[in-house]
Amino acid sequence: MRPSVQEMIARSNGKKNKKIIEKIIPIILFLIASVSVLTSIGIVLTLIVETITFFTRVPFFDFIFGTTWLPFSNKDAQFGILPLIVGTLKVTLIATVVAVPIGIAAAIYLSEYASENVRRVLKPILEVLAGVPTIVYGFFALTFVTPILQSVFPEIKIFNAISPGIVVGIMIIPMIASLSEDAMSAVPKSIREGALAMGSTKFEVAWKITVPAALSGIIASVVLAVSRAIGETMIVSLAAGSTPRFDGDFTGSIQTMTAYIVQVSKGDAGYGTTIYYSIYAVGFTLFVFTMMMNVLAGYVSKRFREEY
Amino acid sequence: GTETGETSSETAGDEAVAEGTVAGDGSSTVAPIMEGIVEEYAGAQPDVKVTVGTSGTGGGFEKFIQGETDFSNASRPIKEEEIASLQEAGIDYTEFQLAFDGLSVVVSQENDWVEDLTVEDLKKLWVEDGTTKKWSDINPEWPEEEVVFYAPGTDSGTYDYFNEVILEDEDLVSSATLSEDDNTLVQGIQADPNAIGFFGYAYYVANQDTLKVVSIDGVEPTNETIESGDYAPLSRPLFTYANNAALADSDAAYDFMKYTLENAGAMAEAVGYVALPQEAYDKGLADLEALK
Amino acid sequence: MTTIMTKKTVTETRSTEIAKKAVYETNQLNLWYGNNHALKNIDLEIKENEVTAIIGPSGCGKSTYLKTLNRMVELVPSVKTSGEILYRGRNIFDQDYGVEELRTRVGMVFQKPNPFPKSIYDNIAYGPRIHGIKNKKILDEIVEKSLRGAAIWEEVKDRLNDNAYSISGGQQQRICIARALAIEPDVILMDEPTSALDPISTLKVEELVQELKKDYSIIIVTHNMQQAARISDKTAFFLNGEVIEYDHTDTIFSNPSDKRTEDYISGRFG
Amino acid sequence: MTTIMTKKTVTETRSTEIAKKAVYETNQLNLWYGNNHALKNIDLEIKENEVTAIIGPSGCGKSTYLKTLNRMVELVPSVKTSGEILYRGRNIFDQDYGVEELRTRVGMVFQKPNPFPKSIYDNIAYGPRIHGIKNKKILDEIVEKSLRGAAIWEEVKDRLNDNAYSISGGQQQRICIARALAIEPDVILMDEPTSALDPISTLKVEELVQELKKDYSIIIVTHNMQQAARISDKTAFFLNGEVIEYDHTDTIFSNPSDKRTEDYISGRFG
Amino acid sequence: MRYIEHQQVIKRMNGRLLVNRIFKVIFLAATLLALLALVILLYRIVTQGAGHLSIEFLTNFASRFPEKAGIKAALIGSLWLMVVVAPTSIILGVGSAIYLEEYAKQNRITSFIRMNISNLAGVPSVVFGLLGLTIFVRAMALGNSILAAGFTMSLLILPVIVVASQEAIRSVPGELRDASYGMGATKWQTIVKIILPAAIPGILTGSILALSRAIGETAPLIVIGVPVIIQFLPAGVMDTFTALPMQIYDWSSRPQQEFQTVAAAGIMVLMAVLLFMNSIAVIIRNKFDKRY
Ligand SMILES: Nc1ncnc2c1ncn2[C@@H]1O[C@H](COP(=O)(O)OP(=O)(O)OP(=O)(O)O)[C@@H](O)[C@H]1O
Ligand SMILES: Nc1ncnc2c1ncn2[C@@H]1O[C@H](COP(=O)(O)OP(=O)(O)OP(=O)(O)O)[C@@H](O)[C@H]1O
Ligand SMILES: [Mg+2]
Ligand SMILES: [Mg+2]
Ligand SMILES: O=P([O-])([O-])[O-]
Repeated sequence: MRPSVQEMIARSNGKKNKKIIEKIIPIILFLIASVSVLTSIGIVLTLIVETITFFTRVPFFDFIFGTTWLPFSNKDAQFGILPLIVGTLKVTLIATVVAVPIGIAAAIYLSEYASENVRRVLKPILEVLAGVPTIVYGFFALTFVTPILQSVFPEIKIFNAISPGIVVGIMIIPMIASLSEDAMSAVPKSIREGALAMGSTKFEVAWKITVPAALSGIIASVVLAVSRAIGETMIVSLAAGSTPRFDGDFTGSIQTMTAYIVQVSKGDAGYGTTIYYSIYAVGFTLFVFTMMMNVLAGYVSKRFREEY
Repeated sequence: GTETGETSSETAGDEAVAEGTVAGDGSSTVAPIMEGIVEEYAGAQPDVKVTVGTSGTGGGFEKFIQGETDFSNASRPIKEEEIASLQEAGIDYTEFQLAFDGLSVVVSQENDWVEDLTVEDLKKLWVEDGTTKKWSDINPEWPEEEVVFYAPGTDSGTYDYFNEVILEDEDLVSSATLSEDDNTLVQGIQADPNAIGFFGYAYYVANQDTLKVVSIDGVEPTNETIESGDYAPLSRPLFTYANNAALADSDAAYDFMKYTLENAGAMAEAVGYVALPQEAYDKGLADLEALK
Repeated sequence: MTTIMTKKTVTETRSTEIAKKAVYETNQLNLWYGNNHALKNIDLEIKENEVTAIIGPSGCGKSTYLKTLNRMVELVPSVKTSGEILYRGRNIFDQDYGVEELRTRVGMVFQKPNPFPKSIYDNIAYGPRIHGIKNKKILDEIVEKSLRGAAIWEEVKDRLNDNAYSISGGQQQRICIARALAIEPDVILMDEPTSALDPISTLKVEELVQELKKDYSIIIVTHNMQQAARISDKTAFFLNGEVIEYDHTDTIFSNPSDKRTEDYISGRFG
Repeated sequence: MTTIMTKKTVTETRSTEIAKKAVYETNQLNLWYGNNHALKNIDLEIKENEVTAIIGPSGCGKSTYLKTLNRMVELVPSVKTSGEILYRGRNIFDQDYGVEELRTRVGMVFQKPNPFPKSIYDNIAYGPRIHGIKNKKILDEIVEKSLRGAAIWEEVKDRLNDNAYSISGGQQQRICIARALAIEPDVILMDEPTSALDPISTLKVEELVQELKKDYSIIIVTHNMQQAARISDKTAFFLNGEVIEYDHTDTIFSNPSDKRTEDYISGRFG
Repeated sequence: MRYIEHQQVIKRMNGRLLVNRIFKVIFLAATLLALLALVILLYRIVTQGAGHLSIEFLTNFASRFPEKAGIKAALIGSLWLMVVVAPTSIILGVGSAIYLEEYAKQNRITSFIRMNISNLAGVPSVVFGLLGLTIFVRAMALGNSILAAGFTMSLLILPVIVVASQEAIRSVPGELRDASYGMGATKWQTIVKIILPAAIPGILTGSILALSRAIGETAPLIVIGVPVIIQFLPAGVMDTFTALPMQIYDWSSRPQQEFQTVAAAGIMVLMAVLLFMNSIAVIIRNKFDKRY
């Protein structure tokens, strides 16, 4: 007869390494979890160190208030970032105008009107849109959307803010739709039923009950999507052109912060030149912009969370 | 792209010499030639791994100075500062000429007024002077439309060259779309009758169906006019600069460079540049031989 | 198991009741959730200005029946029905009977208080507003009247702009009742309205129901037999989707005619 | 509300029981979830090879006490305890008492069947394996023995490689009992093990418990008084975190000494 | 006194129902519009690229001749990239998730890490490129190697994997955990033997979706300086390489119109790879959905 299980257990538990593993594993996992913190620190340090070098060459105020971005000039290079910010905002504005109504409308349809089956099919398909690589969108903007726009509005140039704006908008629709739908689905069914039982139409329920109740989530989704639009790179690099301009024209070539970084990276970012450091200063500005949007999104969804 | 670019691989290739890696970077103007050579060379010497970046002439030299590359392509001669840096880094190098490039000034085919511009016209158009340029400023008969400018990235060799001979170190008009991406330029100019731009001759050749080339002081860029020097001042030689130590130490680097010089002329023609006279390649091969 | 049911109408004996009109007449109602036959041949007549209680063990179909009366049950996609429910003489399953219209006539109060995540005022004004009443003064009047009607005016009159979720569960439930009153319905359906409440709030709601029956017909589902006995005029006992017995509440509780009713009421199962 | 409790030990009257040793002695145990004082001055002595039932209304601390016996309660971060629990004479709160060791000696069965999403075989072999038993033959033996011990061997012996979720809830619960048996524990703690089961499965588990007490000491939490009466030797009645009464089950159910016990048992509250 | 006129209500009802119907159509149209965009995009790319798709396209290296241009180096390069990214990002991501879900105490450091991860998810990819360029390419001197690009991409998708894994771990029922602890299992045994196996479908699904993001990202590769003129396959993670999106970007920015077709064909290959990965994710999700 074999020894009892408890005896066997006692024998094998005599070995000590179980205890050591239990002590070491949390430390290892903590170190692994710290990688994300290191990454953030790495990003911030990388950007800050090179940006500081940049500011030893270009005065800080010239950078943030300058309205001319002319980095490649031989005689009189100018690094006023406002034109790049304006370019970024143009694309973001158009993307927002395209994506917010469509995204929210789709979210309302999915959460309020569509049957469970329809939603289960449509939502993942919509999310495929979010998984399409941006290079593909860029190619699409340049070779399809722009020519169509030009055939309708001849004054639109081959590089412009509108076409990439629209396509960036298409790209962020799923983000708004999906996150807003989540927020709206989180509104308890019982509240919806309460409204329906009073004789509300579905639209009244959606518009007067669900949307207001989910507003913080919807706004947060929009803010996150806008943040994505600000940081979007390939679509604008391919289709928006590379002319930093401080004006309100959407039909001609512009340049965004991201596209500038790509432009310099593709070309001659002679290590140690002011131009080289300028991409970090621009990157840092971009980082600050998107970080502000992310913090804002977090704040909105916390601060304005509806209780129910 | 023309079909004539299939070069022979008689010489260097047959011996199946080397294995190893060869790294180059630099001018995107030279890139089409290099791309062709690398492609053919890979057929001849599959064990040699050649990578060629396209960081632009200046960017290429930067890496060359850091010792990161074995050769560096350039669409202008090396600058004094770059020579100094190389000396400081203890890097000996040799300059090889690869081909001629005609810098082509092009407009859209929808542009039915410009045929010819003088060097002065070009300067007037391209220099930043605070005004908004209209076609009618050059010739009152031309439309009173704003000129739309396209130019290669300002830090490219192509730009440097244009800068030197046309702008004479004045600033390029600030409304220009600058792009390292040649397709950006081609597409932009194609689509807009008021556009004007310049870039390497090869890119014009590749897109001659959709673009219209402007003659300069009455001379249109062609193989003949470029080689003969009649297309002035907008034609220039293209170079590659090789690290002497790399050529001496690495069979692969030596073999690749030899192959390059043997095939550069044919490849240049194939991709739309103009070959140098054969003597120039022979001289290069002799210089190379001496370094072995 | 096929019991042929004869139409359950309470034998009217007391003279005062003979005059009362029926608000709902349910004839041979059957309802399926997919294949689950949840209501079987229901026949019930519900009189106006009475409190009708529906009792029965869990899963017997009480909520389902209640939700059929205002067609809320149709929100479940798999639902199929047969038979008819006449509301004020008209079949609510008629093609051209608008559910929205039906539901403005028939208010509903749910098991768990479900105020809208809005201010107390906006909760009450919601119904009138969707029916097109915009005048602020009239709305104010309606809000006050409804809150008074739900016996909660005194408690909330100073905090009408507070979020409805900032008050206690019992208060929330009365807000929901007030919300239903605001559109001046004809019938009020209540599905275990006190099951989520503490005893004191329960008492308040029970009193309120007694009060409301002057003006409204009330149908209330409850799992609490004492409650049914306390507040209702008639009681229907459901079991396995069938109506086992339907009679005056006194009769049901003192002298049930079906053995199963008796067993249930005396706590022998459920 | 501070009732000073005197240690609850059952007055041993029957001669057979005097020999039985205590497995657990709980002395002045207090437990807090944050500020919620969930167990108050508990004193209990639990004897070996007996079934001890713990009854009481919801929230009285039954589960908490049970989970304290194998220190599972410490998985809730806010928990603080005072007092001592001697298991086989040694205080389980001692610094150097390893929880893993304790839990190896004390098996636990939960309210909802919670087999691992693995094969039936792997479920049973889990315990032996984590404690270092790798020999396939020995594992096979343990699996068979445990399944037989849990009276489910015949039902599953041909499907040992099926996922444990492919069998019925009642079978799953017995798999969980078998899983606990596999490490041959000394004590088995059961927290309402039949509350999620149908009557027939419940019966099987109850029979099993009766069977198991030959070899194990069993402490079972139940909300079902009939069950406590049917299967336990001793019963402890908890109320508001206190032990109100602890005695032989017969005594508790026939002749409780505390009014509150009587009220609870006769269904007057809870 | 009645405030609500029933007749009035009935009269208004038709209008309200009409509004409801109109908006339903609008909302549906918006949803379909978004889907239509996807359909057009795919249709457009397929019609453009299908003609160029062939076995040779998959087995040829890039070429200066559009008709010979193939995607071999980029396809294999992308796979190599995954060889680095998949283990790196999954180990880091799942490890972080386990730490946060199972070990972390509710304190400042933990909430800082959480906040940090959600913020990292919002950092533009081009900024990750700058990080990779500075830290991996330059400071750690990894050059444009697969390793440098792989590390960069791993950090880029790390937040996605962490969040997906956290959710997967969180969705493992607490009862299983209790059961394991109740048997005397240690924490790590419980994690390895119970929690991870139960969470693996969710973790895999999230990881695959994250990896497909890494396969499609272009901007960080450009910033790092991944070359495209490459005629060989990498032999190890220290070799330089090119990747699908990089190659597509290069083709789409070439001046010759024919290369647009090649770019579209390249996109089809990229999309096929993504579709393949996504379907695996879906299969895993469906297969393991709701087992307890
Ligand atoms: N949405 C639904 N989908 C499918 N079946 C349902 C649904 N709602 C209820 N059922 C089924 O219909 C039957 C009756 O349910 P109903 O909710 O009407 O019971 P009830 O008497 O209200 O019970 P309780 O007292 O628990 O509220 C039950 O068998 C239930 O499972
Ligand atoms: N994880 C926890 N965190 C905080 N408080 C808890 C936790 N678990 C239980 N409690 C509280 O401790 C008290 C006792 O709970 P316990 O679960 O032990 O009761 P119980 O007698 O088992 O009840 P039931 O019959 O409902 O299972 C209750 O007040 C409960 O709210
Ligand atoms: Mg119900
Ligand atoms: Mg419990
Ligand atoms: O790439 P460049 O030849 O213009 O330097």
